[in-house]
Amino acid sequence: MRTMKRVAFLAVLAAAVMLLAFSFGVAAKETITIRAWTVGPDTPAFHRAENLVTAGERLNQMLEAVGADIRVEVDADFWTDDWDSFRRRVILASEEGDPNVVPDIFVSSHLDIPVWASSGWLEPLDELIAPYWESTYEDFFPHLWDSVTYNGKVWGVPQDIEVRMVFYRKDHLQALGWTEEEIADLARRVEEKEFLLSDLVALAREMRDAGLVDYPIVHRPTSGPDFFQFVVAFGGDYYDAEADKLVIDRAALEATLKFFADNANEGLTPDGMTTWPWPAVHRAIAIEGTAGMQITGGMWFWAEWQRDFGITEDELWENLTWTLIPAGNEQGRPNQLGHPLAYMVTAPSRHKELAALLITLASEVDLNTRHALEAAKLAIRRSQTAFPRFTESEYLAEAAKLVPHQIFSAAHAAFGRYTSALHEAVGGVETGALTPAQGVDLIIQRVTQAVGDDVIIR
Amino acid sequence: MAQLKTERAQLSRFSPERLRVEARKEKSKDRALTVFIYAFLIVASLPIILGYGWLLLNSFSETLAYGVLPKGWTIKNFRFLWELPSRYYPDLWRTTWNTLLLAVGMTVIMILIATPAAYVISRMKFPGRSMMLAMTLILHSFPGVTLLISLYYVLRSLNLLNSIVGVFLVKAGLMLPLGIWIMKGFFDNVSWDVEMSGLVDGASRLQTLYKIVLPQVKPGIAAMAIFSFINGWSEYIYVITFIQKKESWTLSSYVNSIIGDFQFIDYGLLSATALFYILPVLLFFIFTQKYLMTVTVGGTKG
Amino acid sequence: MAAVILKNITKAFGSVIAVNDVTLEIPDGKVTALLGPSGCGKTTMLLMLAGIYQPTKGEIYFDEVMVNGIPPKLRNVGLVFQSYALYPHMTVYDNIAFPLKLKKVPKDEIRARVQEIAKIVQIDDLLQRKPGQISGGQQQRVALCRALVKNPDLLLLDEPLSNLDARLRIETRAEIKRIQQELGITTILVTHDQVEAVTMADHVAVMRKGVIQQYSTPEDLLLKPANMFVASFIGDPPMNLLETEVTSHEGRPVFRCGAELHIPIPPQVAVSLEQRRAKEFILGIRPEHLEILDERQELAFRGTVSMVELLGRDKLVDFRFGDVAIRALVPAEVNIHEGEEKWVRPQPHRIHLFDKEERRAVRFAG
Amino acid sequence: MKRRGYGMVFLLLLPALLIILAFYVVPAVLTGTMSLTNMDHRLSWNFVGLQNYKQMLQDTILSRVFWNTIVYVFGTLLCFNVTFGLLLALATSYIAERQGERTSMFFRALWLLPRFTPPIVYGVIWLWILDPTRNGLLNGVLDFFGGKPVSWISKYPVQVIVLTNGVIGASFGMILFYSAITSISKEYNWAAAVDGAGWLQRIRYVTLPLIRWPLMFVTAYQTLSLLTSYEYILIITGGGPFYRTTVWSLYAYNEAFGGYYASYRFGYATALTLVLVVISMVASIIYWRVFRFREMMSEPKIEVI
Repeated sequence: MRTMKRVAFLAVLAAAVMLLAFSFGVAAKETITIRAWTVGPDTPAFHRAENLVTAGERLNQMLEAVGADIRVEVDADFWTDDWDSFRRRVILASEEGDPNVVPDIFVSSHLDIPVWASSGWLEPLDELIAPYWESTYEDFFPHLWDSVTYNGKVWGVPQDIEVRMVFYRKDHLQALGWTEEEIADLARRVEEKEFLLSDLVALAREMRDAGLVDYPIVHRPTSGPDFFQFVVAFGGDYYDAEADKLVIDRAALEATLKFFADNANEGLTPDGMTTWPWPAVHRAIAIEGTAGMQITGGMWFWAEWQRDFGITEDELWENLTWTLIPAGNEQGRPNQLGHPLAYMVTAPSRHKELAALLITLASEVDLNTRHALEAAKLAIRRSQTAFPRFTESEYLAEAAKLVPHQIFSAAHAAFGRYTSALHEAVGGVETGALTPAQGVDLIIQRVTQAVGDDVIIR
Repeated sequence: MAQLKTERAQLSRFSPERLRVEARKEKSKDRALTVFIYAFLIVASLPIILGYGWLLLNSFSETLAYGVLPKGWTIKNFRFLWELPSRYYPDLWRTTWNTLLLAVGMTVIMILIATPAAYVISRMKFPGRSMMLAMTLILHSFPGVTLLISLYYVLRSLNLLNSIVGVFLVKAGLMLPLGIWIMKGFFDNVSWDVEMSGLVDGASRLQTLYKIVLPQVKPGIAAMAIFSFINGWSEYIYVITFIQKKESWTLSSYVNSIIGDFQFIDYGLLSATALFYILPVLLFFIFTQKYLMTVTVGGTKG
Repeated sequence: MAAVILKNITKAFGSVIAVNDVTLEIPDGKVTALLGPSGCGKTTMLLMLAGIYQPTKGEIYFDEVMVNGIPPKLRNVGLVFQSYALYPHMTVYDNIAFPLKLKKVPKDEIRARVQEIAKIVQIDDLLQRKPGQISGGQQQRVALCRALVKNPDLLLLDEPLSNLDARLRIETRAEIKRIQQELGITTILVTHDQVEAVTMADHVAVMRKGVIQQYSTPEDLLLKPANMFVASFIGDPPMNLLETEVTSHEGRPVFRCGAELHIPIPPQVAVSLEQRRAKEFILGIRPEHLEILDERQELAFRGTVSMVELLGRDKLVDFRFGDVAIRALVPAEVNIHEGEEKWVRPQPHRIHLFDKEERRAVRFAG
Repeated sequence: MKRRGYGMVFLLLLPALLIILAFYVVPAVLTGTMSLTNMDHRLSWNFVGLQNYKQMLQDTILSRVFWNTIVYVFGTLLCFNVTFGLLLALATSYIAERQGERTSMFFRALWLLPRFTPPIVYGVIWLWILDPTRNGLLNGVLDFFGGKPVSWISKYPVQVIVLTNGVIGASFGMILFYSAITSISKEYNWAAAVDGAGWLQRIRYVTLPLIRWPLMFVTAYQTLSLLTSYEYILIITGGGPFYRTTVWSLYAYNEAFGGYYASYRFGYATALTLVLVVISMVASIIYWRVFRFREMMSEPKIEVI
């Protein structure tokens, strides 16, 4: 089966290459430059650009093999400044629409797709990737395509995916008398709703009472979609894909906010959590163990902890374990939120087919796997999970087990605002400035400011 | 008069002993003041001294235990001087050159624009003179950054996007109020007699400005140049917004892109690049500060 | 009141020596002038007396009390600056009251004293103005008031008249003198203007390059200059200074100046010069000590008038003898014209001779 | 003659006027127009009338933001930009006078360091000082003496933004005041010394009145600078906890570019900006009047142009 696919892929590729060779063949030795803007911002993700460059090299080899006179040069940029400046750059360039400025390919968050596609800056990919569907794209995990679909069209090729999780300090669990088996069993208990958020809080209390930790529960200080995991854990929803409307689920939001408020009031979450600098959070959970749990962890932390704090992977294995975000109540479910990045082809691009071909080449298993390994991301293709270098990584294999419970951010233009509003409300209830109910009102106000009545309030 | 005289006679002067005691008192008061002033400066400067000390430690150590104690000395954090942190960074020296270009360009534009304007406001008689000065104050109340989008349109229609020139023009515009105020202060202090004698000697007002007045406000031009150089050197948001090509980046974008979204920071690299970034301005300041210290704002001296 | 004694005072700024080993006794209740060209160290001396500078070496006494290291505020001196240094943001009243305010003198007393001193100095109608609104002469008086109001033991004046016009200068000169005499206050005056020094001071110390050249009464400065510097610096128009050789001409002893000028030596001078080995000197004669005669007389020499200049009450007459020129000052009513031949006679007692090498005055029985 | 003369005025002002036109007037007009649209990331000009301004009236956060702004601007201004800047200038000029220029320059250069530092690095330094765990400077010291770590930013958010901005802001005043103090004629200081004034009395009666223009200028100029500044707040507190440190300009920035995934509500953000411009303009006019800046304009003594 796999060999068949491989053959099919090569055949399609050959056809594409020949087509390319002939369509430009008239002029002598022509070089086509394909430009791409990719973004980290975290440095280990540099293969987002590198893979495109390698794809270009491979394509050139093929072109040379068929004796074509044209060559492709990939000019890929990798952005490590913040998201904000990357997006501002894309927006301003796209608004101008000059093909000399706008690159052919963007690699960005799937969240950008509704915004950029609705502005007419992107090219729908359905037809462009159709030739490679069977050879390449059918192999992708199907749910990933949902994250890049907007208005019934596919606008991006998934580039990577990760999972978010709750990290627990193993050493503290052991200190509380947990056996290795009990620790290993935790993930299952969470998955089967035997271990709920209330149990997590109780565990945090135990850790604190045993004097093991200063900060039983920590979470991300800045805004991010992670907080929606708790809305789902409390049985709520935040997006109605059919109606393409954001959903404000009062009960679940209030339960979520109450969860954060109670933790803060009880001192389980440190004072002023939303004002912590990120490095302090990382150090507390991964290096020093002054925290018991990080409830908004992300799997890519693994790579960065090693890079920035000089800790080894063995030490991480020794000290940390993780689970899904536990369910909050009977209606809720354990979950984790994924945030796929995607390749996109820009509307002003002069070489859309070529761009699609490069993207396809960059999505090859070996290339995508090297990205996954370097940046601690998950597989996006089924065959990747069987790929030797991938399976060798125990971490990726283990983390991949959380995938079935994945949810995504809402593919809605105002989701960013919703995310910020939820984060603000969390900050508000944690500092006691708001009650959970007032927090929900604030969220409603902030969201409706942006979208008017175009929102479902339950 | 007589009264004053008798009073003088009655006035008891200090005895030598008493005078010595008083002098000693004054002296110890004086010493206490000196100690107090040093203590104040040192205590107040502690956050800066410690903060930058920490930066220095960071740049020369592998990692800091507990955030302070260096573990393993190294110069590897400075490897960016001879190799790129990753191939997606623009060349450091080119970036430094761009930064210099931006700072110098802005300085030159500032001098060219603010000097004549300040001269006119300070020394020429025309209706609306003080209104001009008031206007410069009002201009300063425009928040540069929230005009970002509008400025983008302006630069685009002027065909100045993606160029350092566009950025330093905008920057010079934003610095203009300060420049005019500084230069006005200097022009105010140029003696009128000198300018008058220039006129009497047959020069036009423009010639006197160029040949007689300008040489006298050199320290002012230097001070303004320092202000704008420092300002241009540290510019970030306009560069990152209006310049799409990394080849035209400046050092602040370079430093910012080491930090990224602030989740993970390579403290060593960050500190090393920050020091690299700070050093030239610091040296520049030390060598030019005597001009900076001549700034007078406001009316004529005395 | 205080007498001031300076003992071996030296003040160095880095390697520059501003005042060099000055020893001076300044009498109580008198006006003493420090006179010299700019940069001679006289203002530095003043600031040392005020306590603003500390001497590098040497001692300063106010009466018997050594004041080295005593800060200005304890010295009880009044100081009037050349620029007056009136605080521009304070009214005249506040400027004058300032030293008293700092001494925490009660308000009523301040008012009384300010008004009294203002009346003496005749500025009592300006008290509510700001320094920028009054004339230079008025500012000068205000500065004087500010210095006097605290009844200082010592009044220091730095070029007090230099910023005033000629007429005001004469007026103020007399005014300061009057006030000083009425209050009997020891006053030290720094000036580069010899007229100012000579007219106002009881004693004058001439300074040059940080060294006292002569310390004497004004008369002695004029009549007995200690060296060539003093001789040339004091007196207006300046003294005629001619290189000369003692020799004989037509059988009589003469000062031969250049090839054509032979000035007969008075007999009593000639006697004392005979005992000296040196024959070459600098001859100094003040223009006002030259008489112009129509006819030959004893000790006169003949010359042709090359220029006549009218200076108010006086006339300045130039004679030229080859490459040597000599000037005489005569009353304006003397009838004299260019090209006339006249006889010139120095007053015998007013001839000065200076050592050619050391430039010091040569004393002889004159 | 006269007409030609004004031509000269115009000619000399022309470069400045062109810059003002291009980078103040036109953007201001554009911004004004933009505030009447609901422009978002698509950058399309959909006019919606005064809707943005109406929304501002309904924005419950805004009054909080307004008061934050007042506290932040005047707190920083009075504590640091003016007062502390003045203290630094006085202290360093004292040292320059007594102890030598070098020590004085060391401290002045030290205080200018923050201004030379990229904001983000300056922010990182403060985040280390204020770190809520023992790894921070303050908490490390506390820990050494047996205290419990304090979450400084959340406990003292306003103080933190005032302090962190003030440390930068103080240097502007320091430079202007220092140069004003050192340019005071020595004779005034000597006169004061002879009149019996100590250092403090000299400052009170002589120095301060003589540097009154720089004092007022810094007050006015820095008020406006602070009104439009948000960079350091964004980095250090992010406006939190819960809007405690969100000032007007930061709020406007956030509406345009901020947040996890920016709102890009340019219409609303520009409306907010415009209100800020109006507030600043009113402030500058008030300063102009109250401080009588017109008196700084001495009449030209040459009437020929």
